[in-house]
Amino acid sequence: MEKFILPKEKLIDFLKALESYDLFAPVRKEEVTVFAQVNKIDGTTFDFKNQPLTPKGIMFPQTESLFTFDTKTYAMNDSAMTPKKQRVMFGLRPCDARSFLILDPVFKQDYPDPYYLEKRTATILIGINCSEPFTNCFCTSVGGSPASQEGLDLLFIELPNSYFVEVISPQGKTIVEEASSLLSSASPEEEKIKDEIVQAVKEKIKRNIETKHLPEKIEKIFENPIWKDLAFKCIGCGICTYTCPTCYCFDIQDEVLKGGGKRQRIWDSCMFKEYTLHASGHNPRPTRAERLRNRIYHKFKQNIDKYGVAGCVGCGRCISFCPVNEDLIENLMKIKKL
Amino acid sequence: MSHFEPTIIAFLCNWCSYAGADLSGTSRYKYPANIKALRVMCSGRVNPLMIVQAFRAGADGVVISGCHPGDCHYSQGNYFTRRRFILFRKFLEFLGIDPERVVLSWVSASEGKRFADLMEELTDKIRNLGPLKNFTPLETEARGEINDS
Amino acid sequence: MRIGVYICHCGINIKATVDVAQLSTFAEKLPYVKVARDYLYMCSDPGQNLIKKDIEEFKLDRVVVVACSPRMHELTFRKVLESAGLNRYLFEMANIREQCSWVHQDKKSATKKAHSLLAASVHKVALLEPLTEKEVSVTPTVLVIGGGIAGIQAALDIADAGYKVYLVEKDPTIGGHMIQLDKTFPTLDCSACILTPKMSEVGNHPNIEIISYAEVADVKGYVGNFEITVRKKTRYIDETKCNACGLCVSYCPIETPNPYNLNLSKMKSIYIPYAQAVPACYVIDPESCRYLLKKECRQCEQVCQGLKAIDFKQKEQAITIQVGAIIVATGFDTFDPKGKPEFGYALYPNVITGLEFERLVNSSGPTMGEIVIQGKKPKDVVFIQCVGSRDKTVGNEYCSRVCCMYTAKQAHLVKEKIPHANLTIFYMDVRAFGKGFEEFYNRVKMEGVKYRRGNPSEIYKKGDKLIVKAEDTLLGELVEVEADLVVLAVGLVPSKSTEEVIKLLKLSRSPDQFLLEAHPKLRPVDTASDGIFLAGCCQGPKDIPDTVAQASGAASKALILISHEKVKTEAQTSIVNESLCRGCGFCVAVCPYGAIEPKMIEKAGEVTKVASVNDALCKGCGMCVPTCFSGAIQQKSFTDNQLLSMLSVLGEKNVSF
Amino acid sequence: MNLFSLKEAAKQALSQTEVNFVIGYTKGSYGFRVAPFFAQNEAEVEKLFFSPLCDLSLVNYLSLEKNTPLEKFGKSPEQKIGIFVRGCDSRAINQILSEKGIIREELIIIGIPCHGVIDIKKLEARFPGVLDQARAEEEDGKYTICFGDKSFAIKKEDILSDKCKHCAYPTPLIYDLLIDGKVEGKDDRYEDIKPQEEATLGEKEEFWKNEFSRCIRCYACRNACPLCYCENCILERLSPQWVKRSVNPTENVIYHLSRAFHLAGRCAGCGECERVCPVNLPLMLLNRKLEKDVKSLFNFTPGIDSEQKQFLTTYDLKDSEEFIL
Repeated sequence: MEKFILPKEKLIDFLKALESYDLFAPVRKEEVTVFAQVNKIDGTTFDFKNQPLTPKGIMFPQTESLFTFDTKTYAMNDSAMTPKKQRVMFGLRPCDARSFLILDPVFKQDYPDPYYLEKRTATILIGINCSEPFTNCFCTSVGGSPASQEGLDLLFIELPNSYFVEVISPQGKTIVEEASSLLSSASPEEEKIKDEIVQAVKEKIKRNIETKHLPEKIEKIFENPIWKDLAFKCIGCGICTYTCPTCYCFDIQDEVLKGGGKRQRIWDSCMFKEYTLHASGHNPRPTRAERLRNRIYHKFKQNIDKYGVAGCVGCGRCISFCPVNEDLIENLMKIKKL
Repeated sequence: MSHFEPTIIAFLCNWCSYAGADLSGTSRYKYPANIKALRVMCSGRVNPLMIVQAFRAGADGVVISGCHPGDCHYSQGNYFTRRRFILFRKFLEFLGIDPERVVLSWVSASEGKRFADLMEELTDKIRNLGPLKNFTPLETEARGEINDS
Repeated sequence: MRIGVYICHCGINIKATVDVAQLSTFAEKLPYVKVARDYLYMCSDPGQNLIKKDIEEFKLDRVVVVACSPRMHELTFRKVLESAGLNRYLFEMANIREQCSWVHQDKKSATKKAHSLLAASVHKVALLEPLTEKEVSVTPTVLVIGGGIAGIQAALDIADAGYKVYLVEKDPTIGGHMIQLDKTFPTLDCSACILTPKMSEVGNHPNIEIISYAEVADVKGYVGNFEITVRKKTRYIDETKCNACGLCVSYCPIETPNPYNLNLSKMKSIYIPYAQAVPACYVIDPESCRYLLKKECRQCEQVCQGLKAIDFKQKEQAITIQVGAIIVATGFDTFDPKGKPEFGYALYPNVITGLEFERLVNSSGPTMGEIVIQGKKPKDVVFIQCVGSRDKTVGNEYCSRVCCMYTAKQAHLVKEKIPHANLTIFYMDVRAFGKGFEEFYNRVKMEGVKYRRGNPSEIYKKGDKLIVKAEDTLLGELVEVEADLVVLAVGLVPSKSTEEVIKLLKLSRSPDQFLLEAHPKLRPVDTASDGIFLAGCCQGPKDIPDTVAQASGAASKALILISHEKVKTEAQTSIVNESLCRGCGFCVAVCPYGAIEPKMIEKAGEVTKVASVNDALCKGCGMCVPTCFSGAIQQKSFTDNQLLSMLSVLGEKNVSF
Repeated sequence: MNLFSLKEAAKQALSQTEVNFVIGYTKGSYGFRVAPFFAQNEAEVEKLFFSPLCDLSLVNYLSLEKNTPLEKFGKSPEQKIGIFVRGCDSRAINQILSEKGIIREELIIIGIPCHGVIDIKKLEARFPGVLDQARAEEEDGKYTICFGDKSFAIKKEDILSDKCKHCAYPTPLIYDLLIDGKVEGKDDRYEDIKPQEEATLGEKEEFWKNEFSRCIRCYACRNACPLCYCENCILERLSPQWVKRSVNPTENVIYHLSRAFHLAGRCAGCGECERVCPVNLPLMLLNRKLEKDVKSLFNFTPGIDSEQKQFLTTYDLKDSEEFIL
């Protein structure tokens, strides 16, 4: 596998070299950093620190119109946000990159979802290693790492004054070739420094939990009252799901106005009462206990059963954002203790 | 604003203002066709949030009209209306929505002329304000596809 | 769903400005519309039959008529639906005449607007639900509150029509203010002489039950079915036993001011207001009775051994009665001139009010009809008009309508009794508008009464005389008139009890603070609340004939109501979705008719409070709806859903489906 | 804050046989976080505490428990709930009581006179990545923050929650037991919303467009609000659909406008909506504006009395007629 060095001051030029692509990268938007399409590339645009919000919206927008229709002419036309050209997503964290590997089978198997897939296949993922883990990061506990290559085409690892570029896939290779002029191949010394840095960052990750035997455990305690204990302080908002890189539940609605309308696909959350509410008024998950159980169940049991991987990349967002300190790790610990 | 014709929705209470509007018809006073009336039994029925709904539906201005204070057919409905909308207008303004687009007026069943004049005046005002841009229905801005330039 | 749309040309009234043909082709394309027609006159018989025929032929279940104002023909077309076997509330009208063709000139824009109004109506009608008016039975009895001339007249009319009447009077006797008057203008016949026969007629009427010395304590229910609680104050005398022999009075040692004579004379603690009082039954005044205050005396009890009518153990009692209609006749109070200190009322004993003068001049009054003030006949008498009327400084902008004439009458009476007295009347304007008023006014002027235009600014004492200071606005000069007696023509204000009545019956006041009628011109005796009517001065100042006329009016209104066995109630009422209701009671608080009440229901295993609407009381204003955050309470035929779907159409710039 | 008297109060409440549990604060799972805690017995009471870190409101749970009863805490009607309240929380309780949303008799209210709480977001920004449970104490205008073996002194106003900077009612207005002495309220001049009020229409529109474009409509602001306790919220209802599900500036404005206006004359100013927002929307601006206008126009302050009438269900004949044609 080829390895290169990109001097930090060359980064902008590197990105400029990719102008034939639609570029998506973390940019500062008022209070928060979000992944967004970038048209003007300069030093001020980007915010490569860890992104509080997940980039999954690029592949799976929070609101996506599948098609529009017209109640006068009964005409229907496809309005899905089909990528116009090849995309490059630059600067995402390894954990978020992994999240796409977890989402892929969901949208690929059983009923292939064109809306997701065409964006996904049209997008090349270039990651930057995680140098400043968040308080609640625990990727290492769920098979990830601050410098994991999974799901990426290229990985940038930050060295003191340059980036160590690892080529992971053919697409990655083509990118490297387009910017070859800016890159020099990496020396073994630089590789050594890289490994040390990666190791150092790994040690920065303080939260961890042994997840190996969780599935068996969870299966046994479906009816256990612990779920009520865990759920009592939950206020049933959607924060944990909306900030989660691997949550993919959505709702579909026709929004009609002015004699026409759109079929909209909008993120939904299993933490809402309305999510499972039947037309009859019956609700199979009547209380927050069942909903919280469902989320943990889904992530750490069903997802493993169905796709062989936990539905969690350990980004810790659900913990950090929870307004009432519902702490996933703490909860899992309690479950294990049973 | 080359030629802009605003859409104005008027909530009229059945007993005073709707009757007043009828009277301006029977006495053949003229006002612009931009005004479209929606009849309610009492101005007190109008929920401020409906104004926003009207805006989203495409209205550039909204009128809420009821009996003069003290004349309410239901004795007090218009007092509640008054309270709600004094507050609501200020709130709209705070959100950057021009409160001039929301007009509350008292029109009695005998004020046909006044109704016509009010509508004339109001239509001009909204025409000058131009189209309402705060609400652009059905725009879809998917997260992550924000265009920064 | 199958909707029919009918567009009216109204001759050329609509057709001239709206392209009706295009309108109906447009209508046909709208969702659920099975048929759309335009016709010369939809309200005509052929037009109506057209709709009937279609309802059968196309199995229509909803109808939209696009024509004139619903205030004009809504009922007409509802009947059409009904006669064709459709529920009359599955109907909507789009007003393209009064609010389109008649007010717009440009045919293009008018037609465009008509499109949008039509479409909106179709959208609404599609969401309408069948409704039914409730029918509630009517109790064929009437409650009359107030035993003045208004109450008396109303009670007699209803009773004579053969219905039961309860006449509730707060004083020990009926009669009201009229019985305190001496003569009545302009005819000068004696007030008592014309009233007392009516009073005794009431007293003896088999259909009238007088509940005197009592007050209405509570009112429940609604039109046709009121439940009234009356609180009967304690007389300490058994009405059934007392035969008004009056023996007790001579033994009663306590004297106390006599309210009937406006405290100008004294009476005993055990008293009957006046000889002709109805019911003829004595009362013990708890404020002064020695036994009730000091637990000693009881002389009256001893002298009444024979009848044993006196009963100190008597307790206040509450009576509940069922009535179908209520007539409010709570009358007026006279303005208290202390509110105009410049006139020195209560400071100078020889400054008195018009009503006090009536007692003074009355042969059954404190002076047996002799006009004597401070022990001597007055030589110079001054009358001041508009005291407490037409006077913003005391908050009464209105004219009291009686003062001009009663002043003239009182001047005449003075002349009659003290021919050489000098009479001056200060007035702003003399309003002699009634039958025979102007004639009487002229007659009094002929009798040498001096009318000076001006509003006195001050009254002060000079020696043993009073000096009335005023500007004569006709001569434009300052005048000072000597007086031994000054009579203030005090105006009329709502009686103290009005506040209580408003609370009990949920009535409202007009700006002049008198009770508000349903419509100033066309419904002057009705109130906004069905089944409650107004008679006499509680609604505004009136003279006796006007009062009697209005009382009879109120009586006939009440009779119309109770002569039916059932009464229909509003169908477009509010309705509560109990599963959404949070029981916050906001709707209860705003309902002007007390139609919404909290009730307890079982919800998700828990007993919770929710709102419930009494259809019989609800008038369908929809005021409650916006107060409901959870959208649990909705007004039938005006639901959020229906209005929002109308909005979604009305908002469109060009409706062209 | 005297922890002993706090726990005593909780025990006192629990000692009443019919009291089911006491809702209080306990140390969070990491760093500066504090967690709500339901103490059911004396042993659990030991876990309770209060410190300037307790930036969250517990009132919300009164209605949450009611709307989605968790068996464990599902209470029979005659059972009571004990709850710790700060000044703002007590106003929320008053308001809910005046709306008959809860029954006074079912509550044992333990009042905590509040000197203001720390904005955890500000604190975590200063000390990123702190995992050890931290402690915070206040004395004369300073906070002492301790975690691990470190300890820092920070000026109060630097990390004080914005909502506390103008708090007029720091001492609970309704309580059965009050811990410690009363705290003087500030004279609230609504300085914080002035700039926004004085901005031009255009600026305002721009400002809110930007803010709301961030909203991810997680409904946390609504769920965290002690006064949003409808069992079924109209903002999520499909018929009629007041707010479309699409997340775009228009719908977001409608959502936030409707939400805020439903709190007009009701908001107790506890700031939960703003605290929980994952994208830091300045939601209190909206609530504060309404609170200010309701006060200046109608002389009404929500939550100061559990008996008081609602200002939207009452009127004054002398209400302003300005702008009415």
